[in-house]
Amino acid sequence: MTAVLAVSNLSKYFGGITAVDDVSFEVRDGEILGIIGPNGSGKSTLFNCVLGQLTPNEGEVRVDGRVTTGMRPCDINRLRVSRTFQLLQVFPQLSVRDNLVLAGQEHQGSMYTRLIGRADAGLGEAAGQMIEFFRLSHLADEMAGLLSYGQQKLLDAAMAFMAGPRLVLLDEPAGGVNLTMLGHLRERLQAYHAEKKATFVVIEHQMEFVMALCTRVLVLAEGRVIAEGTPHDIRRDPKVIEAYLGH
Amino acid sequence: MASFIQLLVSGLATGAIYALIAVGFTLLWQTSQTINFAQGEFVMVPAFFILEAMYLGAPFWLAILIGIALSVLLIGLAFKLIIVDPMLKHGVLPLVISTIALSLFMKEMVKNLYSSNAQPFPALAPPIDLHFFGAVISTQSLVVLAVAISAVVALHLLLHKTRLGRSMQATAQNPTLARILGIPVRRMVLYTFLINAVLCAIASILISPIYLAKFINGETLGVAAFLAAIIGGFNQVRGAIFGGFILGILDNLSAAYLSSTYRGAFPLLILIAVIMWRPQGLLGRVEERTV
Amino acid sequence: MKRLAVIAVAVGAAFAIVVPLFLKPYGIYLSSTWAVLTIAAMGLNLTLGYAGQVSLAQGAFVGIGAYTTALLMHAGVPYPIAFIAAGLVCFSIGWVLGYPALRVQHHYLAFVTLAFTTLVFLVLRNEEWLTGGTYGLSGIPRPVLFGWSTNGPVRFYYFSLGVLTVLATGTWWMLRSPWGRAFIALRENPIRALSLGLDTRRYTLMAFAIGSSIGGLSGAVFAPLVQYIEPLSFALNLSLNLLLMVIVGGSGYFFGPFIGALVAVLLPEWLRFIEGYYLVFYAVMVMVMMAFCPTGILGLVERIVKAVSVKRSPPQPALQPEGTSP
Amino acid sequence: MRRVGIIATFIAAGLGLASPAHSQSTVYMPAVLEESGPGAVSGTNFRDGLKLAVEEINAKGGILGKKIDMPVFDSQSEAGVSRGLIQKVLDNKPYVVFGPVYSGSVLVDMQLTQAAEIPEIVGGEAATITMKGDPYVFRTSFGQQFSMPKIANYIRDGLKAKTVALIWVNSDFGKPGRDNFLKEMANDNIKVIADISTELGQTDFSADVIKVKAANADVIFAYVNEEESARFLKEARKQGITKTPIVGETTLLSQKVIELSGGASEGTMGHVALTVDAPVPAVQAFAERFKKRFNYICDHNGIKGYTAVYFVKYVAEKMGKFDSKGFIDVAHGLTITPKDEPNILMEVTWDKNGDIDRESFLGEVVDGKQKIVKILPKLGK
Repeated sequence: MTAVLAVSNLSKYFGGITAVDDVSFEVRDGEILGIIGPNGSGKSTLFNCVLGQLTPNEGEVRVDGRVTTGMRPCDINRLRVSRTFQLLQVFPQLSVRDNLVLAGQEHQGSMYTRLIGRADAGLGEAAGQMIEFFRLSHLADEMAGLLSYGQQKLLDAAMAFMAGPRLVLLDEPAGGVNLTMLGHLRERLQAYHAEKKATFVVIEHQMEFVMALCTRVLVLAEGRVIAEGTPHDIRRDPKVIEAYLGH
Repeated sequence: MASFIQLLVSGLATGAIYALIAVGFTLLWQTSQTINFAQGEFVMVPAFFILEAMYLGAPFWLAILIGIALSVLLIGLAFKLIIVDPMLKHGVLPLVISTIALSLFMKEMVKNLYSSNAQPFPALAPPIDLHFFGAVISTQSLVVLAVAISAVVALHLLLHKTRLGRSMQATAQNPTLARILGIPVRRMVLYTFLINAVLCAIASILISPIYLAKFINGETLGVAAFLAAIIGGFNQVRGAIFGGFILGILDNLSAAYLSSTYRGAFPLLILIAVIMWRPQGLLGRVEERTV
Repeated sequence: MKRLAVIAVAVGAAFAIVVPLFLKPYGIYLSSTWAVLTIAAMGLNLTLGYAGQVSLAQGAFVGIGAYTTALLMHAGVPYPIAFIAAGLVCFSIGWVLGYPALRVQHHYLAFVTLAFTTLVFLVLRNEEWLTGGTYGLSGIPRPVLFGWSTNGPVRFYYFSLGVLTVLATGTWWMLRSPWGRAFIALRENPIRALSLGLDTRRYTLMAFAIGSSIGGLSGAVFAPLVQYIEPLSFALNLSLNLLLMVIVGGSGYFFGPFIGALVAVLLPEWLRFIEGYYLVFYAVMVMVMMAFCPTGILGLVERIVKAVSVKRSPPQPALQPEGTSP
Repeated sequence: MRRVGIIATFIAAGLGLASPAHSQSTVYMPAVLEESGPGAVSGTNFRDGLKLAVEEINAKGGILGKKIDMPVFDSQSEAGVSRGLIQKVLDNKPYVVFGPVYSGSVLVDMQLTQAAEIPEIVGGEAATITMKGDPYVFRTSFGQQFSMPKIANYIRDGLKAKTVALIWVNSDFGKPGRDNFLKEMANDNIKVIADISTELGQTDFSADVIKVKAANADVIFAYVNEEESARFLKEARKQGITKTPIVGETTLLSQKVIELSGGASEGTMGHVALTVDAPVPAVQAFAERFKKRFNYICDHNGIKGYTAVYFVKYVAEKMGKFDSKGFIDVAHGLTITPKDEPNILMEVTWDKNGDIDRESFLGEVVDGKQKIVKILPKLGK
């Protein structure tokens, strides 16, 4: 069977700097792949190249065997591939519910049927369930901007799941989230993964989080893959330790 | 050929004025994101300060000093403290509206307090016409060119060669960092407003003998300043100067050789072209955007 | 909050309907002017307030709409068709003008549209064979709709009010549909919107095209209102005024333009008793307004209502620390 | 709720204004003029002319024992606004309406005053105004279809020119003038070898002067507003146009241009319909009064406004009552001589279209003063 996501020989330069250097990896159906690495090791750039926010200078990205390099983010998203961003990216002036509906609506019918169709594009229920699932019910009609950081992080993740994706790329979902919230988030992600058989790729610094969540880990340093394996092996891989401590 | 040179020369003289106005305009934008729709009126008004001073019996030189002082006070300090400061935190648009209202305010004030009629204005230099290569240029235009260029050069030196200037630039490029470096950001911003006021006053003194002093004059000048600033580069002093010259010359050439009814159109087309293909302006730096 | 809004709108609507009964022809003419400008500002509010695309071209579109209508009517085309044509012409031109917005934003976009406005003015003034140049176009008839003549101040006021109502309803429908959400997303965070499958390109162009076509339609009412059009009426000044209406009324609030237009039309009128200095006072009041309610009058109203309701009801859960969330 | 409150105040205010109380002891003769915007210069001149006349008349007890009530409304040089304001003043049943000066605005407002059967005394000079068969519109100066022939004759007979270079301002004042001028030139088969359009408020005339020079015509005809005239003349002299006669109509020879152009207007000549320098004692006395009252020298618009009021006064007194409909019957074909009404300043006749006929002048600027070289008789004679 083909990999859900296949990245081959991907490179991205900014002027002189090489942010991503000839990276190749595959993501198998249903796994949770963690990508770790010190700051500036090119993790986020890698995501941006995979999802079309940036166009790679070299290499190729395939989703279900279909080449997506050069496609616009919105078209890639329509292949049921969604993501979150490292920095918070919710829509503060929309209510929690609207944020979720928005996240799903573009997958309902065409632009014009949406214009004449129902206000919630028929997603009211799905949004409600998602709100339930992430336990945001009491905030459903608050402006997202009024939520606490951790709550917004939850919403951010929830939005990524709204369109029922089969591949989700999460960029530091745990970043800046306090411990209560962290456990909560991890447990929700696992629950979703179990329930929907979705495939995750997670960038994370918070080691505990990665080790607890991921089935396989990829280590990036200076834009290159320096190690790959189960959380268990990665932990005692000298290259990895060097990469972290060396900096 | 002679006529071509003539066009270039007059174009340069006009362009120098535009440059002066545009420079102040870009300064305000860089340090405080102020898009000043009253910039044209800022140039129109000082002439009337001076006329009033002379009317009250001050000699020309003194009147000029008074005019500059009043400009610094009113269209520099007062503008910054009363209009810009309360709005800064509210983003660009409300401030834009305020400056639009301000321009109406200034026009109407001048019209009501002084006169709706155009006023003659004493020249700095006796208008002697000098001939060369068949082209004529009056000493006035030369003075304009000289003063404008030296003012801009002085500003350039201030910004790049002095400590004060460098801290102003730092403020312009990254206020947060500047603050960390212990630069008194607010005062730096204030300085740019004062400098702008002085530049406007100078421009006013330079052009009024040729353009005459009239309450409505600011409208054309203001737009010209926008065009010059954008074409040259919104975030570069020398860009604005460059833009000013281009604009002045272009206006003359298009009026002479292309179409007089559409003379106003060509600078606009250039503007659009520049924005579409080189948004940072012909000499401008790229403003780095974060994804 | 919501109930209050509904009441306010209802009262406002009732007011708009009965107002001509108390006014002399001049007052009614002003009210019609208000309706026309509200339509135009409503279009701009869509482009600027919701989709966040700064445009200084709305006045130009009012002009294009007005000229299209006038020319077609002079050519003997029935008004309804001319009206629709005005909308379509502006829609397509607006669509094209949207392309720069895909490349540049904020003040750059503002200046592109500013340039466009001035170019339109030059064309209207210079192409005499078509637009009548500086002579303008006079003798534009008040339309007759299904045997009902809109001639006479009151009739025409109700006609423009009707157009306003229809267009407002349409706009409202669009804004409550997924499109409205998409426009706001566009304004707040295009990158994230893109990653959620929003075709930001398409929505940006749409925001421009629809906003412009609404501007054109207001022009289609403006022409028979004044019954004479000249290029100067559609120069940069109008665009700046419309921008002022949107911001003063409350950009991004559905009823912002209604209030903004009210201020822009009635305030100067109301100040005329000051004679010579009335525009000065007007300018000052606008500056004060911007300093004290930069989010516009409706923004202020909302703040006040919120403040009151918060005093009454206990603090929102959202404001509590997250730890306490179940 | 608050929103509605605001609306209420505004509407109320609008209402309050729609009906200013005017008593039995006054006659309501409002003016709608360009007090702000590009037309402000003409507008204010016209307004001050009106004011001076009204003050004089009211000081002497008004018209038929009634004081004149003449509020002035600012059209902001906008046709749409002026239409509204005309509507506003018509709501209060005026006897006559003064203004506006912008021809574009006049063309809109005429329709309303005609419908309301109220005479409108306008400052506009575009030929089209009196060609619409509107009996309620009256001019205060020559329409361009009368002034242009005069300038044309002068160019043909006085200057014996075969070719002319035309420079005009692309506004509702300059464009119709230019069109009429071209018509006349065609009739007299004089070639117009340069036809140069300039902008209102244009500051840099070097390109235009270069074109004029290149054309190298026998005569240069400049039809632009006062300060543009001054800028053009300065540039023209600078680029060495000294031999070719520069001809103008009214604006070019005005005192304002002479003052602004600082000597550059020396030697310019042309037709002057109304001028404070007319060799007529009454006119000069008026100019004195005007300067004393407003301390600036008024242009032809000032005279237009001033005489307009006395025109209305004369008609009213001739009828012995205030009757707007009756006004037009008396006024059409009416001739007023200084003997009948000294402050009409010069003998003047209104024809059936509301067009005006007066003596006018050929002038020339000699050592910084406008010198009248020839008096052109009324066309009627």
